[in-house]
Amino acid sequence: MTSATGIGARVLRTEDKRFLTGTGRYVDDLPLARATYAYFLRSPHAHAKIKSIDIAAAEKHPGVVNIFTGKDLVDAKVGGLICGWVVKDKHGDPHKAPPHPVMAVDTVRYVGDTVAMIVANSHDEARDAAEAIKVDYEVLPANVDLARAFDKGVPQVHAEAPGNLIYDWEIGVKADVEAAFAKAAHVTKMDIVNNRLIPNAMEPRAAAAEYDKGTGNYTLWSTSQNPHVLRLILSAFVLGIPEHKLRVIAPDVGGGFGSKIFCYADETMVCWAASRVGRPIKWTAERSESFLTDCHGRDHVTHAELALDKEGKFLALKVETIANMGAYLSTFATAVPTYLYATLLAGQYTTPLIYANVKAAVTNTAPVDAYRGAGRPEATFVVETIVSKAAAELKMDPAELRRKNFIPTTAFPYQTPVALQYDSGNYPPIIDEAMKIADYPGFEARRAEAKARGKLRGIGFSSYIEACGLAPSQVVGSLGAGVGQWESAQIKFNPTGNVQVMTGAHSHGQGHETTFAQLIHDKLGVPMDQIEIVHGDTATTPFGMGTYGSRSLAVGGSAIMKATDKIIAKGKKIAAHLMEADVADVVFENGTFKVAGTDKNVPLAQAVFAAYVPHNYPHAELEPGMDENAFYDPANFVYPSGTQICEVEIDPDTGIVEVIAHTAVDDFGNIINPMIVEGQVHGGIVQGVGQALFEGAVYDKATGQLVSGSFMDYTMPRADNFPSFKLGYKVTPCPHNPLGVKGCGEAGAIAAPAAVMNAVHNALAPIGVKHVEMPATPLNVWQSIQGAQRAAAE
Amino acid sequence: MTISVAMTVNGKAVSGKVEARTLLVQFLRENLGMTGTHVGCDTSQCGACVVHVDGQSIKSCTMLAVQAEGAKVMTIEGLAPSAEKLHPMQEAFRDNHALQCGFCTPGMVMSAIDMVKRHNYELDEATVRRELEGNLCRCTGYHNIVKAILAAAPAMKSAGV
Amino acid sequence: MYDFAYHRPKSVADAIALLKGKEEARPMSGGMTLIPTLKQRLARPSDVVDLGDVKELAGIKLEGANVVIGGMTKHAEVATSADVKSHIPALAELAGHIGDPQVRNRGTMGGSVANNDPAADYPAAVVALNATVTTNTGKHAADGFFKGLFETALGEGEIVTSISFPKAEKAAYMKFPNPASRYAMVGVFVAKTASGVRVAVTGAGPCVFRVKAMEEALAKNFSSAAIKDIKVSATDLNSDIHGSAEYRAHLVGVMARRAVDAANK
Amino acid sequence: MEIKGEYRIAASREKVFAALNDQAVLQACIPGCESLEMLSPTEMTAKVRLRIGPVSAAFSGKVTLSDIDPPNGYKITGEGQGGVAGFAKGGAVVALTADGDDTILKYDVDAQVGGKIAQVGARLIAGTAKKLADQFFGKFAERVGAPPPVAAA
Repeated sequence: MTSATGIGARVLRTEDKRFLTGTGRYVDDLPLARATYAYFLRSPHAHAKIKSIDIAAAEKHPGVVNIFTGKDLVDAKVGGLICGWVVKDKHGDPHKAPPHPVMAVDTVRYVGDTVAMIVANSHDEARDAAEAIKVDYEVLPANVDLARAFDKGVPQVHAEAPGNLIYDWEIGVKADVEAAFAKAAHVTKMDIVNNRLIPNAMEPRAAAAEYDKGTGNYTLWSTSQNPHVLRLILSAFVLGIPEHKLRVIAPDVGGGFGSKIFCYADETMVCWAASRVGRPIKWTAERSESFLTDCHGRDHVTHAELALDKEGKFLALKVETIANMGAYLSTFATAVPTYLYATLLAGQYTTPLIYANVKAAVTNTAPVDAYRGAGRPEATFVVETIVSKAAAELKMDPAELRRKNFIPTTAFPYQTPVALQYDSGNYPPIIDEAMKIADYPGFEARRAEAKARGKLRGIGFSSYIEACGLAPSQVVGSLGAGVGQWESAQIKFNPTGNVQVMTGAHSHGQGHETTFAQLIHDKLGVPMDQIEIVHGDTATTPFGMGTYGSRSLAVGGSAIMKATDKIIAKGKKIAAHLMEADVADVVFENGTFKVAGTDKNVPLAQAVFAAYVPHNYPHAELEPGMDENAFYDPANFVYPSGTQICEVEIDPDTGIVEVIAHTAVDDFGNIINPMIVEGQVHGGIVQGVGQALFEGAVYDKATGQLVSGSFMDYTMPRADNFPSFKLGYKVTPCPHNPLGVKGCGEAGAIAAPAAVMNAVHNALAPIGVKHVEMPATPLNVWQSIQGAQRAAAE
Repeated sequence: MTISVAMTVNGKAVSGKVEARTLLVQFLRENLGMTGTHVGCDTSQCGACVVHVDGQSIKSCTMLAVQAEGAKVMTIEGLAPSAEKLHPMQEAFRDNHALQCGFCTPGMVMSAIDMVKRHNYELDEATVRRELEGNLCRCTGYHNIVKAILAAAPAMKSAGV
Repeated sequence: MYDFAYHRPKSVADAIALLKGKEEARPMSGGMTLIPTLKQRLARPSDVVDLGDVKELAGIKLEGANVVIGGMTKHAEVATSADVKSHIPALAELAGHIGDPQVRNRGTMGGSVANNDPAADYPAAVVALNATVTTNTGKHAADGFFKGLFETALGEGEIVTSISFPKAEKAAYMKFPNPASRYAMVGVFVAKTASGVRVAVTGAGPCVFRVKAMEEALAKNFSSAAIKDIKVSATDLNSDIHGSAEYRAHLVGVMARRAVDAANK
Repeated sequence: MEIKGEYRIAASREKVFAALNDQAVLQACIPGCESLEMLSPTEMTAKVRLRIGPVSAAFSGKVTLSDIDPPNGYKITGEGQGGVAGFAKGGAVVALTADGDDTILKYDVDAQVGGKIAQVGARLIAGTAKKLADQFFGKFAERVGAPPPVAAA
């Protein structure tokens, strides 16, 4: 059904009105009577022994209600935070799993590690009291430099992880790859750093909790992307509160980008302390705290080599990566540089042999975990920069080299050498469209024109593939995931015909309240204003896995479709009874049950009414009510793909890189709401360009201090850093989910860094610059130019 | 030091007792329960807290409540002329999908309105982008925010706001 | 932030009286530096003396060949003032690029000049235009007013009441903003006034400084070609994650040439 | 970060070295020093109040003298806790060489900061450290030698 509000329509968002009128409700907005306020005292040192903590003076401060330290948790037998994905190393042994206490007991391991929780009548009083806590630290040398994390003599972060090694993991057969390299006509080699990023969702993380003494029930409000999973972790592993006694609510959440997937120390403490304090507790991170304690993203050091034959066909790819885990293993940290990274190294290409070795390191820095794209941007960056580098070395057109190696459209489903089976795709028309939109043929003229103005112009490609819609439980389970990866939906009609749809997915900007309503409207014919999408509350929604990995529509939307099928099936039986027809003859069209070839019909609302007021009802075969649940576990990941083309101009005098144009053509399968999809792509591109040109967490290598610890030094992309973007679509429906959809949330961020950096390298190649690391800041670019000039002079 | 403050917020006279250190944004959120104005950073850069004080956009996280004594303050809650009707800037943000998570949105809208007025309802893309220097958004990539503001400028002019 | 006693005097004299004898009392003009510092608890003033109601500090007026700008004049007012735009357009342009629109609506010239942040824009204009800083106790010539990192010639109980800028024959300011904070990483103000050619650099060092070699060259030939071979030493320049001292030294040359070109337009 | 500097002091090495070990001289020269108490000839506790622009922080900590090699030089190390502001520590290797009747004092400072000041004040750390080093040695040179310094590199 195509309507102004159905599948494929640019429906304006239902959720917008509350956000535009200041009536959205985020965690910090909650009015909780008699609330107390928490403040966390955090370690100023990257690595230190705690010799003592003296809270006596602080306890006497005005307004102080309670002060807790790590010792209180030990006494209360509170468990540590967990990493939920067991990665087996190349010998088949599970990764090293050092303990991750909720609050530090005897050692702090990064600047920001939680040392004490102060609960007071006001935020200021809590903060005042925190200053009176005396912690006697014995400062230890810190392990900060990732590239040297395994070196002899480097400080050890955890006794449980000798040599700072969490795992040494591999995929592919090294000997086969080496043999292919031995026969190669050309080998392209590359050393790159995938810079460390700080997510900086605009809403800082926050938590509030309340304990009901009468029932023993806890309520935790959290800025979570997945409230059910948070509840599961807190109940089963950390706090031991029975799952049914803990309600987790993630109300309006101001962006996540992965950083709000994980179970954090502070929200854990707020929940735990609620029963001890006996009053509600509120905590909201200051931005400075977010910088220190939100899980960071990326942070790889990689050596890669690509072997090609004399025609330019890829023979093999070999990748060695050191991945930073930070000081502790966060919730999904181990999976990111392995199963979400190395399995994507085939990209869009037929590379027959791939070997990847990943060593994960612990360092005295904030934990690192999934951040928009999680592993896939890192893989795409390796593949797409080495392909462009190979093209430059072989003096081939970068688009041509890509085309030559694309997986042929006829080869799907396509089994890659790194475990994944791509279900569908059609890459050549995508790159063609992107080149058309970007006016690739006109580029050399633009380059010449820029040169006349003293500017260096460059163009860069990035043809990405991603595996998302996380996804088949059997597969992820076999790879070590500690949870299933299905999604749930419940469709509950009310007697008056309006409908509430409960989803296990969580919306924190993605517009589920609109997109999901479009599905219901399209399939069941219910008017949009009669549909409410309910999410984010464990008490009102069925157990679900939440939103990350571009999974909400492909998995959560599919669960909703499955539930609508059940609604229709039940409705058909009711309608058949009402129409005195055979169920087999009843069809459902445009919201109405009909008997083919007659004018008999029963609108869905009438069937619903009959289900709740079952005076004339097939009681023998049907229960009353119209309320259906579905769980959907997909057969495979979904594989969106696309090509981005970035065009930059560099001012060689200052090193400033300006993005002149950025084109993205994507295949997201079927599109439900193009407006929302475009918004996702825009945001993703900016985060990707941000990684390439602006953003980078900088820790002082000697002290482990985060010197890019505020917006004064961590460059957030701003409006004037960008042109408007040019987008295009090609559609290859996903063959295995009912909507034919793929995922769109991460694509922009996955593809953009390579497109930008390839453009930067393309621009700088004529003046002899071989390599610029991300972020290509003015300083970085200028220094690279200086280096090239020095090299040329020698 | 406790001080009494009185000001007009969204056309209504309000007053309260605050500490000298209370920020305007705290007064709005905590004393008045107007939580539409957000706090997204502690270095006065993100712009989630932008409100209008005497017709000018300011960062309410970088102004003391006592400094707004006697001032006319306008927040996101006071923009829409009625429960049904939105301000043209709010409309334009919705029409152009210029918001996703909604957290930066109140400050973005307040800055945008001020920008349109200061430029006498005439803006081009480069100006809009430059004028958004004090507002960070992590979701939209700014693309649709710029579109929305460009669309709102003539709409505000014809609506006379 | 820590609590403090708040005062809002109506006159400079009252403000001075409130500040007097209190070592930890701070005057506040726009508060664009002070309030963020207080929020981080990096200062604990006993008293904050808000100059917001001191009417005598506000306003822009013409006095002969000079534009006189009151200490409490907001950046936005300087940027949009018809007088400033017609007499010293470069100063209006500079003011229009300080911070962001919201900061420009609160931040003041006097506050910025008194604070003397090494990356502030105004000090470059004050020095390059050879302005005079007037305080409640007297006048300061531009040279010698900015003494070092956050240091000025202002004594205790001395408040910037106005700054008098001579009209410039030619002037331009070129800023290379820090990519994150947008403070000047290097800002060069070039001016040709009745008192000669001056080149003042902010952001690059601990305090605004003049580049005499460029001034001499430009005095002979006011063109960017005249200074293309003049290099500024990296010694003593600032260095941080956004720019090494060498990079800043290089940018001084680039921004100076661009400023001269802009001034000649 | 590393900061180097050089002063010519119109005094003999012996006199300069003695001054470098003189509690009263150190207290007078350490910027913002409110108290300096000797625990031993090489260990002192110090209270320092630093005001850098809008920032004002009180540090308490210790000053240690090591690698003492009269009259050639020594290493002076200070570390202090500044409460919410964080902490700072720095060491200066001081080398004295005779040049006629004068002494050339060369210093090589290595400074580190942590906590809030490192997190939000990164752009000012190097400049501040340099300023403090210059203030200390400048004042020292002025106090110990008669004429003010002629060269500060």
